[in-house]
Amino acid sequence: MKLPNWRNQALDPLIWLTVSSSMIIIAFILLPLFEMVFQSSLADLRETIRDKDVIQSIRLSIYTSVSAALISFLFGTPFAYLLARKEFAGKKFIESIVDLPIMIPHPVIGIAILSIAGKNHWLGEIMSSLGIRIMGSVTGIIVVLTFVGLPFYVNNVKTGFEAIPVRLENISRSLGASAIGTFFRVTFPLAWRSMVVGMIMCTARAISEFGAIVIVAYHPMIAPVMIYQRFTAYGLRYSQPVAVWLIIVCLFLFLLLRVFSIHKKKMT
Amino acid sequence: MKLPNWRNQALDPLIWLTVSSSMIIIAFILLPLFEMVFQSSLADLRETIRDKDVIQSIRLSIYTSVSAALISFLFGTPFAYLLARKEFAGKKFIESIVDLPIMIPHPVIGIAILSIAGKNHWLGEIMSSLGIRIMGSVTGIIVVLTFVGLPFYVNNVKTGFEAIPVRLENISRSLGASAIGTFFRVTFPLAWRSMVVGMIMCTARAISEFGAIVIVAYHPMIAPVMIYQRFTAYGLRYSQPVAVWLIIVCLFLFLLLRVFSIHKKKMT
Amino acid sequence: MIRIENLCVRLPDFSLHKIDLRIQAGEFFTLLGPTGAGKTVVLEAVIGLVPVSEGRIWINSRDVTRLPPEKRGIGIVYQDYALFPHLTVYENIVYGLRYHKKDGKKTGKNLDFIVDRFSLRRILGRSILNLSGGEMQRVALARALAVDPSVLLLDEPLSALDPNFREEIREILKMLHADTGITVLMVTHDFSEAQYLGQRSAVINKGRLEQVGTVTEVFHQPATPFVAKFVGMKNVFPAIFEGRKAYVANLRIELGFEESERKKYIAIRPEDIHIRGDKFPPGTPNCIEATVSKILNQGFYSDVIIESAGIELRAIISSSSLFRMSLTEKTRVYAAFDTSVVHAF
Amino acid sequence: MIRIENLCVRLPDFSLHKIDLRIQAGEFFTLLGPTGAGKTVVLEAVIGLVPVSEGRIWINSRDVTRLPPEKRGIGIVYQDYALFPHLTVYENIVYGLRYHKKDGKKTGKNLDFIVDRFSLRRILGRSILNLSGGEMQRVALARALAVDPSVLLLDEPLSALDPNFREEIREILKMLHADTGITVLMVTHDFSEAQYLGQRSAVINKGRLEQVGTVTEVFHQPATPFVAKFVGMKNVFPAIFEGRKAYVANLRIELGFEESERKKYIAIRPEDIHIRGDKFPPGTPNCIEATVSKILNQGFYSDVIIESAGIELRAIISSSSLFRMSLTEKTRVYAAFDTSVVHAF
Repeated sequence: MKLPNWRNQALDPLIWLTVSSSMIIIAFILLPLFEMVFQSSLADLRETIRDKDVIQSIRLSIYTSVSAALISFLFGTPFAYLLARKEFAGKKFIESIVDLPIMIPHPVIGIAILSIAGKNHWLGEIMSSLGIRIMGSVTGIIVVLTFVGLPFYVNNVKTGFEAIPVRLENISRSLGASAIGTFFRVTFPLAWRSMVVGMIMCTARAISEFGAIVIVAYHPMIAPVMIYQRFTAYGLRYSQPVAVWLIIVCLFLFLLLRVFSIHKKKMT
Repeated sequence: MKLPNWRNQALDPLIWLTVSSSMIIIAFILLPLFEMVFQSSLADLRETIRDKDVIQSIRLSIYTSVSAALISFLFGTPFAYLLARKEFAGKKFIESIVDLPIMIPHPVIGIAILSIAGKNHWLGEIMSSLGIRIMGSVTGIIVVLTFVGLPFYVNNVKTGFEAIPVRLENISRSLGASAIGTFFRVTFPLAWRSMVVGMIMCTARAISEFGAIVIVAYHPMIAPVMIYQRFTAYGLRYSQPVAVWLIIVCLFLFLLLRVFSIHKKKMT
Repeated sequence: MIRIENLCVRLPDFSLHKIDLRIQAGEFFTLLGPTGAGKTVVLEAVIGLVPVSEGRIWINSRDVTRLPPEKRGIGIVYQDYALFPHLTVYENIVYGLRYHKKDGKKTGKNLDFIVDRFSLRRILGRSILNLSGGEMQRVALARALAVDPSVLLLDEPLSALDPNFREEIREILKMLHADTGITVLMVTHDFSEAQYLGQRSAVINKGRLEQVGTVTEVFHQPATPFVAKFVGMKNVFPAIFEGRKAYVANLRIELGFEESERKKYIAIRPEDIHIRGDKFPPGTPNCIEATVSKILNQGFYSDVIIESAGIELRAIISSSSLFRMSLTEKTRVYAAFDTSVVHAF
Repeated sequence: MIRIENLCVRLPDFSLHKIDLRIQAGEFFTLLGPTGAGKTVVLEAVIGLVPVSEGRIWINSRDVTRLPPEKRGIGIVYQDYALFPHLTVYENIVYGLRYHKKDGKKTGKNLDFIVDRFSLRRILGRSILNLSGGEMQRVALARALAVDPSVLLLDEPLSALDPNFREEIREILKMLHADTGITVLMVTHDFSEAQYLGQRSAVINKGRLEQVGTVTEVFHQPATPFVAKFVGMKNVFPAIFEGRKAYVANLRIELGFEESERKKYIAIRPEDIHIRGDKFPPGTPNCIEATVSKILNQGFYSDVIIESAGIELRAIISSSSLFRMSLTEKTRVYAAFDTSVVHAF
């Protein structure tokens, strides 16, 4: 990190205040992560990744998170388009509702979802008659992860749609394309990057969820639950290697996100 | 919700697609929350709030979250100012680091923080010699909540600072104010709303954390841990009233946030 | 042909009131007005992008009021080009062709002609991100014309361009209209564009039409004080008419002929007011003695504001005359204007 | 007094090269240049907001090169007013007073005078959010002057204003300078502002000074082709000089007097080229036969581009003359310009 190009010597006291706070923050974020990674020996890491349970849990984490992202894509895209393009009464309220899942404590989310999944609720009854189980099932995990990940997708894609001038869509209509044709030939090609970014953010949020999942589905075990279980059962040292592997998956997502975000900025 | 003012009849198929997806999403978010709230009888709620343990846990949740917000304010403000005002090599990288805590699975955060808090680590040793304990302590909870909440504060305040024209600061300097004087007479009065919004967002994120806390400090019990404990020990019906009370606290924060965000927009 | 009949549009913060326009086939019609007057709303109503609350719109005798934009056969070119950034120049131009088949064949047979006409052949493969403003506007025009629209709408097509490109595109528009005879409705806030390009013109203000007529009529015989000011008649005064005279407060103005007493205003173009240091020959009509109250240097010419009998008149003189007469503020001068330049309305 | 000595500034994407300027005490100096020429960087170096890599800056014989902005005693007014949005008009104006005490007393004793001077008394208590552009710029001026700065820097103070307010603020600036005799350095891209306000002027382009001199010198005797074009001498040609003649390709131009053969260019203002349909009287110097190649209507006047012996000349004629001569493209015309209007450099 090169020091910023300070424009004036007279800023001295401010320099030290800002630079030292910045250093502290960066150390505060990086130090625990580095320590955790380096306290796990390579042998531990190798052994852990051969453990079928661990592989199984990481795979399940990825599968359920990506499913949540795909569901968000399917339902969230038209919703984001509506929010980006149309003005209507109550829009601010709707936008607030979308942000709700971000604000709700994670175990509360789990409990809320169980509240409609039980057999004493009409929705739970319908689902159980259809053979859909929420509690302790992969379906349940996906439902929870969609709940926590959806806002990230919708907000991001909404911004993406807003960045596309309506005039491009108008021109396309005037040239003979229908509303749907315009969406696929103009809007989608210009917005797909923001959709990818939204899906990555949704996946990343979903993969990091634990509090809601541990209520709805302790089993089948996703990676965060597995880490928690190892921690409570065997202690810190046995949970670290699993945590490191999960972090590697997350960092990969993070990298992907940066790549797509930067490309996106170049386009516009 | 009034239906949007559709400009053209020919949009019909798109209308139904977008409106129905939107309805599904809104129902998906609101239904579980409503159900949870309405399944708890008023008697349950009244009894729960008289329970000393519950009050104690909610109080601790608020205390630790607000502490995390205050710490973020202290260290995050100069950092955000640096990011908003100065260009330097590696800035993009630093900005990525700030976003890291958002992406890391919650139990992993807990494990990472414990990794440096143990006695086999120099930092842990220093802390223990100073009588600071992380594991199972209020201090530990605040550290974890600061870790997860800080990015929200920094990103929001950075945007706030960026929205203030540098020219205002230049003018202030030319009129005789020092760099620090300028900060307190121009920058701060124009940015304090974004700081308040940042602190509310930080508090909200912190109050919803569970996965990292349950690793670092099961006791003393914050509200999300209490909900989890009631759920595992007594089942859904006994955890619901606590969850409802916690949600009320969160909704209050959420409302506060909206009020300040809207005012902020009016100002600029 | 475009016919707009009693068009009313109500948007949350703006309304159009009973706009009525008939644009003949092959005409180059300009719709003039200041920013926020409603020009673009009229265009968007014609294209079909704003909800029409009353009135009807015909394109070539077809009522299109309820048709979606893609069925109207209208080409549109915006000020900011609005090219598709993800497509090449060629892909932009042929974008609409697939929707326009006649007798099973695409209408793209004139594509070659258009590409050459706008000198685009060399840049067909380029990304639109690296084009100059002039090139972008040429591509936008080519794209609109490739589908052979029945009418062409231009939304301030010259405003965003550098002066050099502005001349270029203005020439192209003029030539294009002369060659193809397409019906054009152009919206602009710049009267000189209308003078250069337009045949007939309408002036709109606050959502209402103020005047419709040939460009010359609008320029020389504005119908309202707003239009008078808009076309540069800086001197507009309420007046009382009496035979061949009009009174603006205490100032008596001689008219070329008897005006109806129902008229309410007079207007004079600033360039029609002549200023001299010495008296005009006896018998010169409308000769007044005045004091210079302000001189505003505008580069090649200066605005001179003179005051007489409590009335401020604005005249224009070239910077060299200004220098020769050594006019400054407070100088006493003589001003005169011919009876023929006084417009009563 | 402002002295800028060999100023070099290196920014990531722009550099200033050895800028050297002396602005006398009490002078109204204008720094002219197109967008991106480096005008604002010069100002920011004087205020102390960009790092100076070489050279020195003196304000009233004090070397301020290494002083922080707040120690320099410079007032600045920006194009976009840059008023503090959280303060009232009054609070904006008195913002700097607390830092300026002389003999234990605040320098605000001229505050009343300033408030009245800029007619701000009625709006002192208002929030700055509801002011018009002209009011905002008056407040910005009052704020800068309240602390009694030794010099006043103006960064395109008229650019963002509506034409009406522009005139108003221009008058205020002129009056202010006449009354207080403060040293002013104003940056602008509009030559007519320099003509109206400035005494001496410098022209900057791509981070280098092109010319320094009185406004009249810069206007009539530009030193480089860039300055010539910038001040409106649209006709600039490389020429070969031979005694009292200059050759631009095959065109022979007569000069008023013998020019040094080391000069390289001639330039003629478009308004100095006269155009007629019939021949000029015999003996008229620099009379050429030409063809009109383009006419550009600019409202009150038209640019006429004529071509003779492969050279394009640009002339300006009033729209009424254009009409009288019924000029169109391809018309054969006669053009002439006096020997005195040919500028050689």
